[in-house]
Amino acid sequence: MAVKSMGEYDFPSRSRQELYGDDQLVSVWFQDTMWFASPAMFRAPRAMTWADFRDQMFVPFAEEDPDYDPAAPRTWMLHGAPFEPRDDQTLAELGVRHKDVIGTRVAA
Amino acid sequence: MTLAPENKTKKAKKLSMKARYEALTRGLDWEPSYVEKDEMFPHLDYEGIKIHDWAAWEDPFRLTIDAYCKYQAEKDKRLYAVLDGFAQGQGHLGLTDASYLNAMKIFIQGVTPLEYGAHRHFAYLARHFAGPGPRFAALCQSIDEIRHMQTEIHTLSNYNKYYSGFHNWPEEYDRVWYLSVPKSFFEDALSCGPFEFLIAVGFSFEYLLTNLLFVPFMSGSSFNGDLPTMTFGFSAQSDESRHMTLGLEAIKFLLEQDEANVPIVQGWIDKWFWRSYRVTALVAQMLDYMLPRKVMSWKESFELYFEEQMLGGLFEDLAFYGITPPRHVEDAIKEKEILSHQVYWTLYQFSFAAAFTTSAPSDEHMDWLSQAYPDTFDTHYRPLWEKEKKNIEAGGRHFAPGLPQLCQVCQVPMLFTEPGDATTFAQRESEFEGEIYHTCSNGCQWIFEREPEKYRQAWLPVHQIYQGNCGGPTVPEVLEWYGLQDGDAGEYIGSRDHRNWQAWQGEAAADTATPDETKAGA
Amino acid sequence: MQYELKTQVIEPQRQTFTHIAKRYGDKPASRYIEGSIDVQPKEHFQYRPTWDPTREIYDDSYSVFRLTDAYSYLDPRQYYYAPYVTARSGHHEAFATSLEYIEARGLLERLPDGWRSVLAELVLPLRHLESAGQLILCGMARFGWGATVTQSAAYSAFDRVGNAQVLSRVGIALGGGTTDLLAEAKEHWLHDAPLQGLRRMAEETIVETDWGLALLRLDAVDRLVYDLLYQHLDDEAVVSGAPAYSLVAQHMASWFADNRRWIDALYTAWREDPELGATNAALLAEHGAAAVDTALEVVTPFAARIDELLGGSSAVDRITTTAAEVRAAHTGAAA
Amino acid sequence: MQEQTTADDPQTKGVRDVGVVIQESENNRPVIEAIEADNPGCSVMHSPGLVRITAPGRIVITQETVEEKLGREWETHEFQMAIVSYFGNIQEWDDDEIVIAWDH
Repeated sequence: MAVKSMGEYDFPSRSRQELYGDDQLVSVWFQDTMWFASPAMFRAPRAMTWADFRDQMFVPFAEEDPDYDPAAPRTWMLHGAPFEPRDDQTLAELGVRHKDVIGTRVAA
Repeated sequence: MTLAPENKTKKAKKLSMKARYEALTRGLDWEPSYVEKDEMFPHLDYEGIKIHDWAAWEDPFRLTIDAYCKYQAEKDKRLYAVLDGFAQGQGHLGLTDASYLNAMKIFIQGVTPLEYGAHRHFAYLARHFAGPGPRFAALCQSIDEIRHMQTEIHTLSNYNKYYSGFHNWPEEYDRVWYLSVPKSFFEDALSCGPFEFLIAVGFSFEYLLTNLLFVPFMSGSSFNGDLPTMTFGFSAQSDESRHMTLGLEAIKFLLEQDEANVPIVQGWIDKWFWRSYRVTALVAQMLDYMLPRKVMSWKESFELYFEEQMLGGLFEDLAFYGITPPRHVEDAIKEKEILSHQVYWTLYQFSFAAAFTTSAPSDEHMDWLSQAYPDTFDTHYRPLWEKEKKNIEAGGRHFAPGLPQLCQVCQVPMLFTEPGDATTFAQRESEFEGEIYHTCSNGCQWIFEREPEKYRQAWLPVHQIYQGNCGGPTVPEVLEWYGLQDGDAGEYIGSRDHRNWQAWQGEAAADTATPDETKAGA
Repeated sequence: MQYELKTQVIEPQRQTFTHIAKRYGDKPASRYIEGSIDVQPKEHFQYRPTWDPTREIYDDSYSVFRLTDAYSYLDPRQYYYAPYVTARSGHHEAFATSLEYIEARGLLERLPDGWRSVLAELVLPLRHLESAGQLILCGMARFGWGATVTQSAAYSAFDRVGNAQVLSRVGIALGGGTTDLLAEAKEHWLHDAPLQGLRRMAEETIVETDWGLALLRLDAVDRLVYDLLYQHLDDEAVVSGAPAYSLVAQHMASWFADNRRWIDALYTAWREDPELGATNAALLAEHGAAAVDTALEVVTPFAARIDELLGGSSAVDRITTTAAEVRAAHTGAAA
Repeated sequence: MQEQTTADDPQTKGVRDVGVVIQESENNRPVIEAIEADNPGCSVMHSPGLVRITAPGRIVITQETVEEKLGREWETHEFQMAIVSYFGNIQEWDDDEIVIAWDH
């Protein structure tokens, strides 16, 4: 249903992608630990490579967990399905959209 | 209409309370003839509610202006006497612990501004309703809400002089991330038409949930040596009883006026139950984690004040009109075992950017939590705190080094888990006109999808920080923009309040020779 | 009391809230100031109102009258809730005492006929005018900008209900403990020629969406009507053997004097605004004068009816003089 | 929380409770006593600063009993000084009594 209103009610999203220029918002969801109380959100260039995203954004955040093991292999999820990002792929190439959530856990 | 028998001669000469009230309050309006009635009350149709007879509104309190002023003046006289006495006697030193005040910091930052909003919008109802009965009830509530705002400010003003975190509350309400939770809730209501606002605040917030919000909390103040808060709280609650009555009368009035109103009202109950319930998350953690001396757990108060009184009592009554318990209420019931733990764990790790401090619960406190939450605390939350204890011993202190993903509707970080599964974070995604939006729960997703044009406007603090709209791109710049001062945020142990408290207690103990034994945290 | 014995003094970390200290310095602030200044949210409004999507939920464009800083306006009475209800509690108690005295002495029954008619035909119907005032001020309490303004408006709105109840109680007493005269008063309000101008202005002011303009019009009517009924006729009542009227009038007059204080302070704040003062002064001159002219037009038949009932022409003369004074105050011209 | 003792009257089975919460103070004690006296089936629960009185179906507060306990005149409006909260519906608030009950 639409908003019932006295007059036209149509205002843009205040989080729309164009407000972030060449960047977009991306969240990381730690699926196998409750140490982080919620997924973490970052602002990242769409053209950022996976390696840079991982090393510059994900790792410094994840390291705050004393049990974080940088050597442990991880699985990644996007849009409800596992995906295997290559280091040289950009976020855009990986299909990561504005505000997408990337899930991760240590591989079993 | 039946006439009440006159049982006392001393009152025989006067009009009865009901007759007097009606004579003084009703009959004041008239059918306009120089302007159209629709022009005079232009906001009453667009929500789809149909009112056939405004005179059917019953106001059980029957308070006239003279009686109102007399009792309210008396209440305030008593309250301000307590505040003055407490301030003069340095009563703050008799609190259980300075950390108790973190609860009150959240209160002035997050609740006091809601009282102001309620003042403004009950004035809106008092302007726009077409019946003098509900207009008068709304106007009373409008000025009652000024009272609540001011008595809260005046109560906490004394603490502000000695403790951190109280000093910049209005600006914080407009800017700080966790305060967008109550702010977005209330502004959602303020942006509604008059009838939805009445159901949102008058009924869902004031009647369904107010007890849950205030009563255990005020008992907590009493238990923690905070006499002024207890006094203002109970004093405000006596007004709340009138407001609850307004809320209940409102819903019955709408349901009785026209059958077509029933599904509209049901939709509002469904929406506003969940919207209000999400705000109570802040209260849940206060009860279980912020009170040094505990009164009752969130779970207990939820069972008592919500499940027993509302689901077991009120909704049985409303079933008569075809109203069912709120949608998603089952999810809320499932959350009662885990809500406070998840919320406090979140505030704990983000309190570096807050106007309150947090600390890990002591062993004693954890034992209390185990007892209060036998099915969940030891399984899910004690291990986190034990890990954090080691982390602290190793020189760490868990602060999340970044920003949380927020729910598009309630604006709480996406900390909630799937109903019945305490270890899987809930993620709901909706798409509207090419953009995706995330919500924390079935309830918030349902609310979003009903009115996506509304919720996409949301000013989400994390998104705004990343747009550079909050003072700058770095955390210190944001904190400066929040107006935070040294001592406002972070860890309680070693904070300015903690150090002062220890020094003051030491001096007081030295002065009085016998330490006050009543204040050892239970 | 244990801390009274000790010698140490705990130094406050600060004397007041940051937003108060920014304006007035870090020194103890009054309860009026702490409870009023800056308490209205002012930025990052989340959603547009469905009842007016062209504005924000709080918006300073609901009146042509604006202040650069909303809090340059302060209520000179410094009413926050507690002193407000305390003052009104005393006010209503004093009125109740007067009414008891009036009833005990049978003073209403002993009113000369002309005076009884003035009360029943002309004064009692004004409970509806008070009700209009309630609506107008509630609109201001909602759509005004800044908590000092909205707070004053809300109390004043509440006062109008109180005034209506005072008049109603007089009506009940005059009707021998029944509500018959209140019902008749409503018929007068709806149909009597001397009241139709007032009713028209009341209705037109209720639908005025600019709260500043609405306040000016309400105030213009009030200044003519209150002065006429509760100052001028009070004097007349004293010399004409109508003490019951005088006893009631004093309470309405004292309320009116109290109420005028916040309104005058608001006009002053508008005029003295460092940036918008000249604009506001011009708006006050234009709209204030127009409001007074209309008020004089609508109150004249009302006053003429008083003159008819009591004899003479002093009521019409009085409002004409008052209107000229009020007009001059708005336009800045010499009266 | 303390255990509640509820009258095990078969007639009250299936009747939903209503309740009222009152601030525990010297001033309010006679009011609480009056409620207990007028509502024989009620249960009383104490928590810090508060008294919660519940009863199956209906609670009545009568002016006459309160005046008796208080030893002075008492207007039902004064109950607003005592009440903190309630659940149920205020069905009647008149000169001589206040009734809290569910409507349906």
